[in-house]
Amino acid sequence: MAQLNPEGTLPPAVAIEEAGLDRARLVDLYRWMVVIRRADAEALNLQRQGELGLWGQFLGQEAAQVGATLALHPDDWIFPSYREFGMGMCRGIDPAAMLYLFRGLTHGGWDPASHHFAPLAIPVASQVLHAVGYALGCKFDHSSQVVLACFGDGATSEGDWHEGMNFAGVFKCPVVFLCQNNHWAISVPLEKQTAGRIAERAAGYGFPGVRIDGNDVLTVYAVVRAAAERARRGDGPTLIEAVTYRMGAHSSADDPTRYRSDDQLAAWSPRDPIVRYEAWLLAEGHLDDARAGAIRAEADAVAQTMRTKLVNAPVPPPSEVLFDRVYTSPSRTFQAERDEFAATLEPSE
Amino acid sequence: MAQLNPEGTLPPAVAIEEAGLDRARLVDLYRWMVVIRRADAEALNLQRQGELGLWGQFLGQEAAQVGATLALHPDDWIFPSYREFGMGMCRGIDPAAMLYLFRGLTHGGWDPASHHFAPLAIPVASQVLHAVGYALGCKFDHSSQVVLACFGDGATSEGDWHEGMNFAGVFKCPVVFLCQNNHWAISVPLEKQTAGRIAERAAGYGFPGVRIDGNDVLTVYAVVRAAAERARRGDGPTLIEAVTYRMGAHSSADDPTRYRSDDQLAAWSPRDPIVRYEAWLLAEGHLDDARAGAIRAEADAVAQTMRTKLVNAPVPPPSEVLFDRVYTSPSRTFQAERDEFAATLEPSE
Amino acid sequence: MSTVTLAKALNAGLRDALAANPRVLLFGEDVGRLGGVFRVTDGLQKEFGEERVFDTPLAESAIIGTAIGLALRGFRPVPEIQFDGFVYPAFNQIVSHAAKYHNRSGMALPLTIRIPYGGNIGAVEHHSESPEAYFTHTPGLKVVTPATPADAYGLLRSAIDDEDPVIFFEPKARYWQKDELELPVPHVPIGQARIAHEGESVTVIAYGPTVETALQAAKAGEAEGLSLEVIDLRSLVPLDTETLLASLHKTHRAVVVHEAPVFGGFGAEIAARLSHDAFDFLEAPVERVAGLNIPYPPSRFEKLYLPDVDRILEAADRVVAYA
Amino acid sequence: MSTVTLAKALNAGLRDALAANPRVLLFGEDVGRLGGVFRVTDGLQKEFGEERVFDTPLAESAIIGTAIGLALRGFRPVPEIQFDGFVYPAFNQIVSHAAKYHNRSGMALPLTIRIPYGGNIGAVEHHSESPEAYFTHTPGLKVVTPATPADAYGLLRSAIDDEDPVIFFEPKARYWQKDELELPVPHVPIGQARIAHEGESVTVIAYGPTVETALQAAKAGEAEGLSLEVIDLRSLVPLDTETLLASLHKTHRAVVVHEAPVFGGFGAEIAARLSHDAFDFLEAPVERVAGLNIPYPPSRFEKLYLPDVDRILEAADRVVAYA
Ligand SMILES: Cc1ncc(C[n+]2csc(CCOP(=O)(O)OP(=O)(O)O)c2C)c(N)n1
Ligand SMILES: Cc1ncc(C[n+]2csc(CCOP(=O)(O)OP(=O)(O)O)c2C)c(N)n1
Ligand SMILES: [Mg+2]
Ligand SMILES: [Mg+2]
Repeated sequence: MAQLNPEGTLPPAVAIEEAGLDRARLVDLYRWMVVIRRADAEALNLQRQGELGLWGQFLGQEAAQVGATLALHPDDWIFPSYREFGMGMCRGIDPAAMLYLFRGLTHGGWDPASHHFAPLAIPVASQVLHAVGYALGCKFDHSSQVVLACFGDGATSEGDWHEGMNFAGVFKCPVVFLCQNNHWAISVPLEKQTAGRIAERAAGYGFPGVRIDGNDVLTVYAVVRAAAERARRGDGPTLIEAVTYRMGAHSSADDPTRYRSDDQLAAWSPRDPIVRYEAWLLAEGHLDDARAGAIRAEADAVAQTMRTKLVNAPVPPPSEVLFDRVYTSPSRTFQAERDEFAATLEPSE
Repeated sequence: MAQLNPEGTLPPAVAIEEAGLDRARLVDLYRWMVVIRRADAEALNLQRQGELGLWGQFLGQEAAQVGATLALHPDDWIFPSYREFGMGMCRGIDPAAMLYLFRGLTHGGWDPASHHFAPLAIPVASQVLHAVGYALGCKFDHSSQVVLACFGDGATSEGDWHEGMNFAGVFKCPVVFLCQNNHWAISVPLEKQTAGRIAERAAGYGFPGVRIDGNDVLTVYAVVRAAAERARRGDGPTLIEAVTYRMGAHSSADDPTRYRSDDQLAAWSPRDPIVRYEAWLLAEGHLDDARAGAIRAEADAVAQTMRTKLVNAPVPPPSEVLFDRVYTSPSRTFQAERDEFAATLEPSE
Repeated sequence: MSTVTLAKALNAGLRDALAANPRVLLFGEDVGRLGGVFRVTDGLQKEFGEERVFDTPLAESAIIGTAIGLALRGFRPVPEIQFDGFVYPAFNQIVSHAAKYHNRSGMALPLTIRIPYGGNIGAVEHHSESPEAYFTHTPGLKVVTPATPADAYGLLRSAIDDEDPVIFFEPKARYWQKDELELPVPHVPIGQARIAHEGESVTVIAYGPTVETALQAAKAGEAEGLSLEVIDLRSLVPLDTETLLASLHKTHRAVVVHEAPVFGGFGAEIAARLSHDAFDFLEAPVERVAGLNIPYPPSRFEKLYLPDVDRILEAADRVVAYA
Repeated sequence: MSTVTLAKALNAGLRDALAANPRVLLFGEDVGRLGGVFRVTDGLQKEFGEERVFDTPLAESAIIGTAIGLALRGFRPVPEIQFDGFVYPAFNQIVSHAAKYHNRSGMALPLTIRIPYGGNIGAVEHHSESPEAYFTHTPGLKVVTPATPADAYGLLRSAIDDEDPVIFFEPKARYWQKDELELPVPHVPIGQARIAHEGESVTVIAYGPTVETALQAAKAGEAEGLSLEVIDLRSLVPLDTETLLASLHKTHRAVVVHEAPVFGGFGAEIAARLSHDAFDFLEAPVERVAGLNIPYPPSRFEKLYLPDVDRILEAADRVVAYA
């Protein structure tokens, strides 16, 4: 990572070389960015049409999410915040099933163990500790798996974030900390979140920190891969601050016009991760218009399938949803309460 | 603080010059160290004799406590942990009254507002946030008061510590963070507490951090004073890591022979803050044997007065202790509960 | 007289408190520029400036911990916790310090912690919790919750004026509920329950969001010839046992309603207390209508979890029919 | 058969659990080299190595949060919280995650959180708390507490074997209480109360540290011709209501005893439940003998705060005399 230039990017040739990227992989990075952006847009539509209770766009953060996920081995674990929908898709999770949560059908939606992708974590920064604990377990198991812990810039203010960083340093856990610094925590801008620099905090925990251009998918890929390999070698954690920008609202419940200017948004537009990367791929001849068109069509299809599945999603039986995943080994008393509840539903269930 | 040599000390001449110390003040630093060490020893005896339920020695940390306290203005606030008994003495709090807490007579023992000295805080690191909040209040009031936040090395692992550092940075609070890094958190040595260096963490919060010899009272005095003046000027917080050593047990309930070697203790003995400073004062002619003897006699007298007052301390009326400081404006219901309780005591109270 | 929502009444209460006392401070996540995710603090930063109403970094323990420090400095902080489910990171500061600081130090700790709480808003996990029982069991705190715009204003002013730490739970599902109201509302003391609807047969005890549900049940009950007396607690600590017992002397039957899980909920204290104090004149066991003993469910199922008119009426029927 | 203290029984339980399953891990502040501030983990690091029994940095939220991660990885973590009053920084991880992770993910979360709790040890502030009601009100957790060396061993083994998160409260004032015992103790299931002393007139319900106090009261009562049946709950969640009701069918009178403040304490749930379920055969109001509604007092005054034999007997007398 020594080759990072002051803007936090790697020259593409270096990134490709360091990360051993071939053309198929280069196109894959592009493909996933296009697909998840399309799904994101569709989810926002679904929310506006009343099919979802809430939606949290990740528009503008596709490079960070795709680059980081593809840089890992498939059995490395990811502990996401609530915004890593795109990462979940890259992990092969059915996007409709992921949306069930935002439709109010479930708190989960997939089996974390099959996808090595933990449940979305809503209490900010709380997942960092789970990631560190899981990574410590990988170490105890002498496993080659590593863990990616995801969080935003706002999360770095929480006590749990700090405690997780410190534990990871002390126990030299195989974990990569990925901060998607999108400059906002709802309405609070980065400069009111901290007077320091996020990446620089790593030194205080005894491991390296690096600030990178989070809108440059090649850099994200190469740097996360290097950090993951470092962790895999037993050399401990790395903190990566991927600088990006939240191009949308915090969530569908938010109104950013109350707190941010169009200017800032406009300033970030030219740094759109897909536009930038597409231009480069085309220029380098890794992509042509036909392939790009096919990818867009694929993205449309994915979005369409997601929509259809979502709007037709059956409502699971209430007793199951409410009672069947509270305890792994429920007591007699609890079962009795379940039965009592089920009895009150009899006609409808 | 640029003149700190690699061991974290200031040449005495520089310290004296920078801090504007005159001879009276130089002797005062010595006097307080002798007095609080003597009181500490007496408290340990009192504990062993069953007069206190618990005692937490601060043997070896006198330079940090005296140097820091005397460097402040008397109306600057100090937010101590449970180990800053010596600081409380320097603030003129009756040491016997402070011991009432360890005798089980009270949770407090003094009026924090008259001494600008907050109650001892037992939940580790929790007081850091109170200090930051108080400092923010000083800033809002355009006051010239600043705040000293005290904590140990172990405390730096807690979430509250981090949140306090970050708030202080963001709001540029007039606060000085003083870590007495005594190398131990009960049985856990520093290297198991963090893989980083405490002072280096300050950078990540946007303010300076400095690691100093916490057993050199002149350095502590000069550096805390400089940091306090910086805060007073409106330039924000400073983190000072005063490197020292816990020469005693964690508390009277602890048995350090289970986890630490005599060697380490022996290695620290020559760095005793009082012995070092006394030698220098004598050599420089700031102190002579007569004055030193008088100071020791004064310390004995203080300890004796403390003992006498403590062992004769009256037990305050239970209803008062239990009920009269729960609510500032108690409800009827609460008063009724108090009266009911008092009635059950009638014969004894 | 004008029509005011509960949210607007809170906003007015905050504005008037800020205007009345220069030591009152509002802060928390997104309360400044944005005006709060529910707009309860809308316009207040503009009006009172960034030193009176301000955004903090994202850290609940620090929000409460620094509020304690500010209170010691003589301010009257009114920190906001953005949602019920996010108060837990601040639990240590509330339980070990806010509740005990006066006890330990003798210093007053005027502090009002605002927490929007409760379900029924179709939200994702952690946004529909009713954590009041954690705080009512913590001596040193006062705990209040309004059910109407008038009480929202009045209780909030009383809380901010109080010299002790007050947990102020706002029933977020009722933020948009309206009332004809003249502001400022006269004094609403802490510790006094309100008879929200007079009745003869059963005392229904509710607070916060369930008061409206209980009133709907009372209305529905009237049609069936069932006369419910609805008591709005307003204050959980201190608890106005007198008003409850006076009502029970008349009805001899009680139903307690809240959203939190029934097991160990605040209803347990009320039921235990009434069963004890009214042992001689209770004609049926005290019934509790509350959340199920499970984590708050996904929103499509929340109606099945929460107390509703039917469950209240069924419980009322049970206590009336009891023999 | 040998004489074993409660602390020693816990130590044996941990040792046998570590030996029985290589996935069991012990960690927390000072549990390794030192063997815990109460020596409950004494010798275990030496025996099982630093990867099975280890010291952590000083951070309770991280202790529980990383335990959750380890449990997801297939370990069976047994983290220790050093004292009752220091569990609060971990409250968010326990309430928002340990209690809900299975619900959200379908993954099992075997996790035993050991917490020495309660007063009567002459300690300074924050070292004598009884926070059980905060956890019993949190669906998704199981909550147990032993009162004897045999149960200390047996319940601990059951907790560690359980697939769900269990809060394991250890009555620290009873650590040095002894019993004649053969280890290992056979299976003690979670969810089953124990009749600690049979009696006829009043059912005294206790758990953890107050069981011994209740037994002393029963003994003292015998001298006065008062026959107390003492029930040791052992498990607060799930609660063994059957055993309680069976006893009430015999005695018709109940007294609940615990150290936590009475207001909103776990006794409220028991009293509410029994007053409801036993409405027809209760002959006196259920009495609660518990801590006062104040912060835990300075230690010289703790005896006045805590339930004692006299207060239990007075309550028993009251319910017997009730007419
Ligand atoms: C503990 C906690 N406090 C508050 C919230 C409410 N909240 C949800 S997201 C958010 C901002 C998070 O900002 P950041 O960490 O930068 O992530 P981003 O949303 O930008 O991806 C807040 C305050 C929460 N979910 N959890
Ligand atoms: C939140 C919390 N957890 C645990 C404890 C128990 N405890 C008391 S002191 C201590 C070690 C503190 O070490 P450090 O911060 O280095 O301060 P020192 O005792 O060395 O002065 C521990 C673990 C506590 N008081 N508070
Ligand atoms: Mg952000
Ligand atoms: Mg230390």
